[in-house]
Amino acid sequence: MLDIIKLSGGYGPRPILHDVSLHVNEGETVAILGANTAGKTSIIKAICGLLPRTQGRMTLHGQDLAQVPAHRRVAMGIACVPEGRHVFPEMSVYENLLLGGYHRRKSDLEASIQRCYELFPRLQERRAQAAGTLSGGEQQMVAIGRALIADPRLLLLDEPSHGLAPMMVDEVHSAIMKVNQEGIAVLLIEQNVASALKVVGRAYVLESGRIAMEGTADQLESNDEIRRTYLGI
Amino acid sequence: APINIGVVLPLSGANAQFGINARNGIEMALEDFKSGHDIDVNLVYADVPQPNAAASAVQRLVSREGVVGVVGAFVSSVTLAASEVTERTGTPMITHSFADQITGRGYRYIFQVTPKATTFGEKQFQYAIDVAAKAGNEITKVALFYEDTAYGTAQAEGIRKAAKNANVEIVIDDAYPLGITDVAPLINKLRRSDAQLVFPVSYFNDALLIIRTMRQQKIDLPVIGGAAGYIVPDFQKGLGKFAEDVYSIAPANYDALPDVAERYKQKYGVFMAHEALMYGAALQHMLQAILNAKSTDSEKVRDAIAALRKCDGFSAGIPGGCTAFGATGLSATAYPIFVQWRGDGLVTVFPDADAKAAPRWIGKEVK
Amino acid sequence: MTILQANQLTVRFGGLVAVDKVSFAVQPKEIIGLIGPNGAGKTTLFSMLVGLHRPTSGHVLFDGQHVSGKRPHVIARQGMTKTFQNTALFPEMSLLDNVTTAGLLRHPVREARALALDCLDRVGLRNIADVDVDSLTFPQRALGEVARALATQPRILLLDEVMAALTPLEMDTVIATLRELRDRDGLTLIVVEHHMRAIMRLSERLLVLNFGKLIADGTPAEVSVNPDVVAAYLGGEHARHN
Amino acid sequence: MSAFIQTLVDGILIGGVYGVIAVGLSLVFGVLKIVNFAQAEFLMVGMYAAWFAWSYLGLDPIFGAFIALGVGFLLGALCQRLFVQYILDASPVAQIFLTVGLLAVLENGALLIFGSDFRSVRTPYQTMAFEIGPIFLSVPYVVAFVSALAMSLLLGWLLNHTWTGRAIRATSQNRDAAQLFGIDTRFIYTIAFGLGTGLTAFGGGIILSYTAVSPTAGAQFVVLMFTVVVLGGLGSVQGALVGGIIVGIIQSVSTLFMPIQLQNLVLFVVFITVLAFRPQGLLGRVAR
Amino acid sequence: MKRSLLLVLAISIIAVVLANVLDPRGYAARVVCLVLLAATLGQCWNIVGGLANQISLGHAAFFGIGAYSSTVLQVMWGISPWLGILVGMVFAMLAALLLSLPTMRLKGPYFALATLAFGEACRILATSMSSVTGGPQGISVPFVGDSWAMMQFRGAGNYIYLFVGLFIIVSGVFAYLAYGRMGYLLRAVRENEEAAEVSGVNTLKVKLMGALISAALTAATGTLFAQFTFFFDPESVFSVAHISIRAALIAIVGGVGTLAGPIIGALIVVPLEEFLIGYFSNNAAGIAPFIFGVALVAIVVLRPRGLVSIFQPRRGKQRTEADGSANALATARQSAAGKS
Ligand SMILES: Nc1ncnc2c1ncn2[C@@H]1O[C@H](COP(=O)(O)OP(=O)(O)OP(=O)(O)O)[C@@H](O)[C@H]1O
Ligand SMILES: Nc1ncnc2c1ncn2[C@@H]1O[C@H](COP(=O)(O)OP(=O)(O)OP(=O)(O)O)[C@@H](O)[C@H]1O
Ligand SMILES: CC(C)C[C@H](N)C(=O)O
Ligand SMILES: [Mg+2]
Ligand SMILES: [Mg+2]
Repeated sequence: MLDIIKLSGGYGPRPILHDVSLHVNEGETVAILGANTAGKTSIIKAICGLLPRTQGRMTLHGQDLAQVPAHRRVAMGIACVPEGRHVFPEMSVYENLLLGGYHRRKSDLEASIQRCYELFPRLQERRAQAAGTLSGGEQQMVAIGRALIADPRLLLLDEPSHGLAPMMVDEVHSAIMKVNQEGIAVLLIEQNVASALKVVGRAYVLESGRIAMEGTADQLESNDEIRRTYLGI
Repeated sequence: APINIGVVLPLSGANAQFGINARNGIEMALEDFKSGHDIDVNLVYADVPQPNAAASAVQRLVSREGVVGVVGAFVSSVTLAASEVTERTGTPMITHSFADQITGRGYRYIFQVTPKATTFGEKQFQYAIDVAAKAGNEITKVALFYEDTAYGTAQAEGIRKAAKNANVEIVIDDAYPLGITDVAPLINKLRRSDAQLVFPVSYFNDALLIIRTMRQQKIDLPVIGGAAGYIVPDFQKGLGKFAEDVYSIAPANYDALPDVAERYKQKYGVFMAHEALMYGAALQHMLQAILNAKSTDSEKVRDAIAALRKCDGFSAGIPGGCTAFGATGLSATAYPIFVQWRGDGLVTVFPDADAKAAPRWIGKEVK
Repeated sequence: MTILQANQLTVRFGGLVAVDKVSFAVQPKEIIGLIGPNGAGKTTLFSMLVGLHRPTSGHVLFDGQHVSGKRPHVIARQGMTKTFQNTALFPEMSLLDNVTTAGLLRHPVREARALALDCLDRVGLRNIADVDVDSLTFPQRALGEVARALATQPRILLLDEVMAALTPLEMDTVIATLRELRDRDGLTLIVVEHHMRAIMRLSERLLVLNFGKLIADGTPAEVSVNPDVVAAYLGGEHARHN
Repeated sequence: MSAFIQTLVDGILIGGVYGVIAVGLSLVFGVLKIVNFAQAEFLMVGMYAAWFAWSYLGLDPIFGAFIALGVGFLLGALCQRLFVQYILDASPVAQIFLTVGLLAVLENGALLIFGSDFRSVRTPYQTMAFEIGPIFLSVPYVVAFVSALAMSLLLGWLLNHTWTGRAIRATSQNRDAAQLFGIDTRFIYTIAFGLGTGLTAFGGGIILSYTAVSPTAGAQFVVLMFTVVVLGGLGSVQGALVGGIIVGIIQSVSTLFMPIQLQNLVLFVVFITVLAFRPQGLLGRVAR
Repeated sequence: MKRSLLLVLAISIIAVVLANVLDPRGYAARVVCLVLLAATLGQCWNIVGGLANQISLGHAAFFGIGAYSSTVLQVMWGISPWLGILVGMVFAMLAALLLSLPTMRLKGPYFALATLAFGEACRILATSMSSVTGGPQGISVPFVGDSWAMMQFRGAGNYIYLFVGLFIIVSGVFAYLAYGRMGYLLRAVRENEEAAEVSGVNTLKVKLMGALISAALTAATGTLFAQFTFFFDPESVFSVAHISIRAALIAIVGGVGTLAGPIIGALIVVPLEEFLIGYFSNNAAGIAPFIFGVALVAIVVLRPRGLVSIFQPRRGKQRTEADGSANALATARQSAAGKS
């Protein structure tokens, strides 16, 4: 469904990404691995339309994304859990979740919000608390919940387990799998490669803005380079 | 070569209307004067709404535009600031600002075509008492409100002084900030007081609020305004029938100069406000002086201004009929007059010498 | 000779008790891991130790002196500081200036800069010293936080999830650095991490918070098998990490 | 005693006047966090709009106020698109600077277009007052008070219970995230800014029934408006009304034991003191 | 920084030269003074507004205190402004202290409005205390003719020396604060107070220092202004628009927080104002301030960071990135190699 061909881009004159090509098929889960500053987040930003400069071709369901402004993309089925959470600090947890469904505001969101509460009971406890005063992990939960409520076809997760307690990490990952079973494609950025590779089918390895490797989870998991650099074994 | 005359006025900002009226008067006065005399004059304006800009503006007029003299600047504080420069550069300046210090500092080059603020205050009080007396109504208690800039404060001093001499009690004596947004507290006080009449010294907005709030609270004491806000055309436009019979002290009134006033109204659609008349007179006085001096040397012009007693043209419209200056530069002939609203116009009602109609006191004509 | 002593520390936010009667003692040169579920109160506890929060009740002894209620810069001068979980570098300043500012606590400008460069070196950021921090990625900022904290030359350093989002390799370098700091400069460390791999490799002792309460205090070995901790925090398959 | 009650009542009512002119600012300044010194100029614009509606359409300013709202909205939206949009990321000082420029443009633009005359309307009720025993309730004030109440409730409802409202708050709190979830932030900013200026213009229409408009009519309210909004607390729309009423009461009651000349001195002292103890204003929220 | 200091030097030298060549009683000399005055005022504001990012809109308070202190001392006891200027600075510092106590912890707009209110409060006081200040009718500096001792001259010429002196002092202080130790601390406070505290910065002390210094220098500027214009009233020296906001504007036009900023700002704003009054007053009323407003808007929309940003391109972010990121990974690799 998502096709990226020779994408380059960055924030200023100097590109961060160089000829990145990758694709995500319907209902597939794909990971992008890479050291920090490799450019992972930048790819996500590019897909969401928040990367200041991009060249190359991006299509979703064959439709060219270049023309689509950022705020239209969610309606096309792209939802994102951004790096650093980006919750709305002065709004309640509930309102944060609600806004996840902004583009489908006509429909009834309570059901989806309930599902999200079941996933993260802590959020139900804190539904009235200003998101800005939540703990790091709690904010991460809000960010994920918000994205799910957008009811995407393609879910972009930029380090969703960041700042989450191990149990939570497992929960989030199982959540991701659940979501995926419902046919939602997932593009996952994870530093926690070990568990990431358990979640995804395929993965790309990014180094200094270039795709250095690509393969199925098993292929990569058995690759020595990967094992040393990313699994630390 | 044309003679340059500097004109310093607030053409923008809160006092823009006064400045623009004055400018209209000045230009009409110039036309008139040119038609009678062979003189080539060029007016150089400076838009100076507040004192900080005055000095450099005047300095520019003097040293860049080489003006022979300056008229302006309406707002007392600006005039005071401007005259600091004219004094040091030895440039004659004629103003219609009220403040006492203008000619109270012993400066040689500044002239005031109008009486000073305290005089306005004293007369504002005195005339009211006299008219009331004629109407067989003895005044023992009065109220005083004034906006707290130079003009209001100085004029209030005059009222205070006069009241003391006439041992009339001032039961309310309140300064209020210019730009006040709610005068209810003042009017409440007034309602609870036993004042027989009220002296408000205001610009326009505050004047409007004061009258309206008084009417709201069904207070119909005689109102004796202190010029500025009470003698602009908008006053009646804003208040309609509630303006009727409101008194005000005034430096001059257009009814003393019917033909000019008529032409002015033709041209600008409203009656000729006092600042238009006064600044017109100021300009004509300066021009005449230049002619008399047969020179543009500032010293000579200054002396000519001081020596000249001009009783024609616009000057004739000023109570006392002339522009002429005493030793300090303060007008030697001018005195304030008493005007009263009649329909959409102002009529001079006191003193009798200048009166065009009999004053009305609480409804009835005072013979 | 304990260097840091927390007694019955409690913080309330309205109804919520974020930290609940927490007491513990820290010996010099210890490396302590502080773990617990999200929202357990770890960051709040840190904020309290360094003086950003006033404890609702309880108090903190640092070198046997009361510090609770003192302003953070006073405590920093005494030798305790922390990093910010969501990173709080000075955005409009270069990384170097960020760290130098902290160095000024004990040194004139020139020395402070030298010190700053040294600190950046230790966390492997020296080569981007003069970059505006707003163009750094999250992990880079986290490490920048560490460098800035080090520049105050603390004796106790509280690290709030500085290794999150590092690859295992990067993690190992940081861990090595921290150990070296302890061994060479005698630094005492309290480290919050959710990454078991890091925690287990780094810390010699673990404190576990849950709903603001201290539910365990012991060696990693002990704690990682403590049923409460497993139930509240680790979950079943934490074993995979080590 | 009745003297005290009267001043108190006057204070509350004039507070309503301040409320109605500050509601708009509480949106632009309080919610969008744009320090807009030109806001008061939209008050002036609104007054002119209502005045023309009165003198040419014979419309009472209370209804003229709605025309003012429209005019204020359009003009504000335009300013947002043309200028404010470009300084959203700039420092607050830059914003102050821009809006001061706008202030000069609008004020003197009005002078150039409308001239310097003081224009005021004449309505039957502007010199009326309800009398309750010894107490007078100025009708124009009562009108202003009621509309202030209505507007702040309306705006409060809009911000908290409509999607546009949520979008506005979300946008002002985190623009990127707002975009990610389908909010057209540029559009929302335009709407919100226009709404803010529109409401201020509406206030202008309302107060026209008791005061006069001239190009500088806005200027005299600038400081007052900000005082009201900050005192009430940024981010809280109801704050505008509360702040307004408090300011009104302070100004009014202070005259009982202080020269009226010093009413704003008292006000500012109270203002600073309140902030010292509640740095986020009376109803303001704190966020980490 | 070097360039900025050179700019200060250049301006000073040029001014002094002009002081000798220009007609001391002339207009040009006066404009030179106004530019220096504006630059100095903007620089004073820049200390708190730029370095500590405390957007003060109440600097008129200190300006007015300076103007009134020296002038009142002169009027009442004939005390020389050279002494008065010091008294004014002390009073201003006291005022700043008084203001700081309640406003110290205020952020952004709250601080701005609190200071604005303070300035207004001072104006009202000055207006109502007629016995001391002469009240709304204003106060005139007693005219004694050219006299260094009494710091007054007939023409603007000699004032140039005074203004240059103050200009250099203020610029010096700013440079010292901006580029020295204090600079780091002030900026840290500006960016993030909590982080600054934890990094050992005594934020309150730093802010207070900045506030006091800025207030004192502003007062000194006020005294010079009084000597220069001879007449002033509360409206003019405590004016929100013409002192407080103007001080900020000057700094912002040029570039906030930079030494060159207020200087460039003054060089643009003052001549622009003078030009507009000079050439448009004869046209429709209000056209001059209108154009001024348009200019302001244009500048800020085109150059939100001020005009200095034309001369100093934003520091390249990415430049070192590549090597940066690459390196982070490299170090990781090595150590890994080391272990395995
Ligand atoms: N807003 C920005 N402006 C300029 N440069 C930026 C910006 N954000 C990121 N960069 C640079 O782009 C490069 C890639 O950043 P990116 O966030 O995509 O890396 P990443 O793979 O997500 O790293 P991490 O794993 O730490 O999140 C880095 O060198 C970073 O410094
Ligand atoms: N200012 C505040 N107002 C209300 N509640 C707060 C505030 N700050 C923190 N909390 C709550 O206190 C609890 C502890 O927060 P804290 O940040 O200490 O958790 P944590 O242990 O650091 O969690 P994490 O591991 O996710 O960072 C959380 O439930 C949080 O929602
Ligand atoms: C009524 C006006 C002529 C008074 C003038 N504004 C002055 O200050 O003197
Ligand atoms: Mg990233
Ligand atoms: Mg935390």
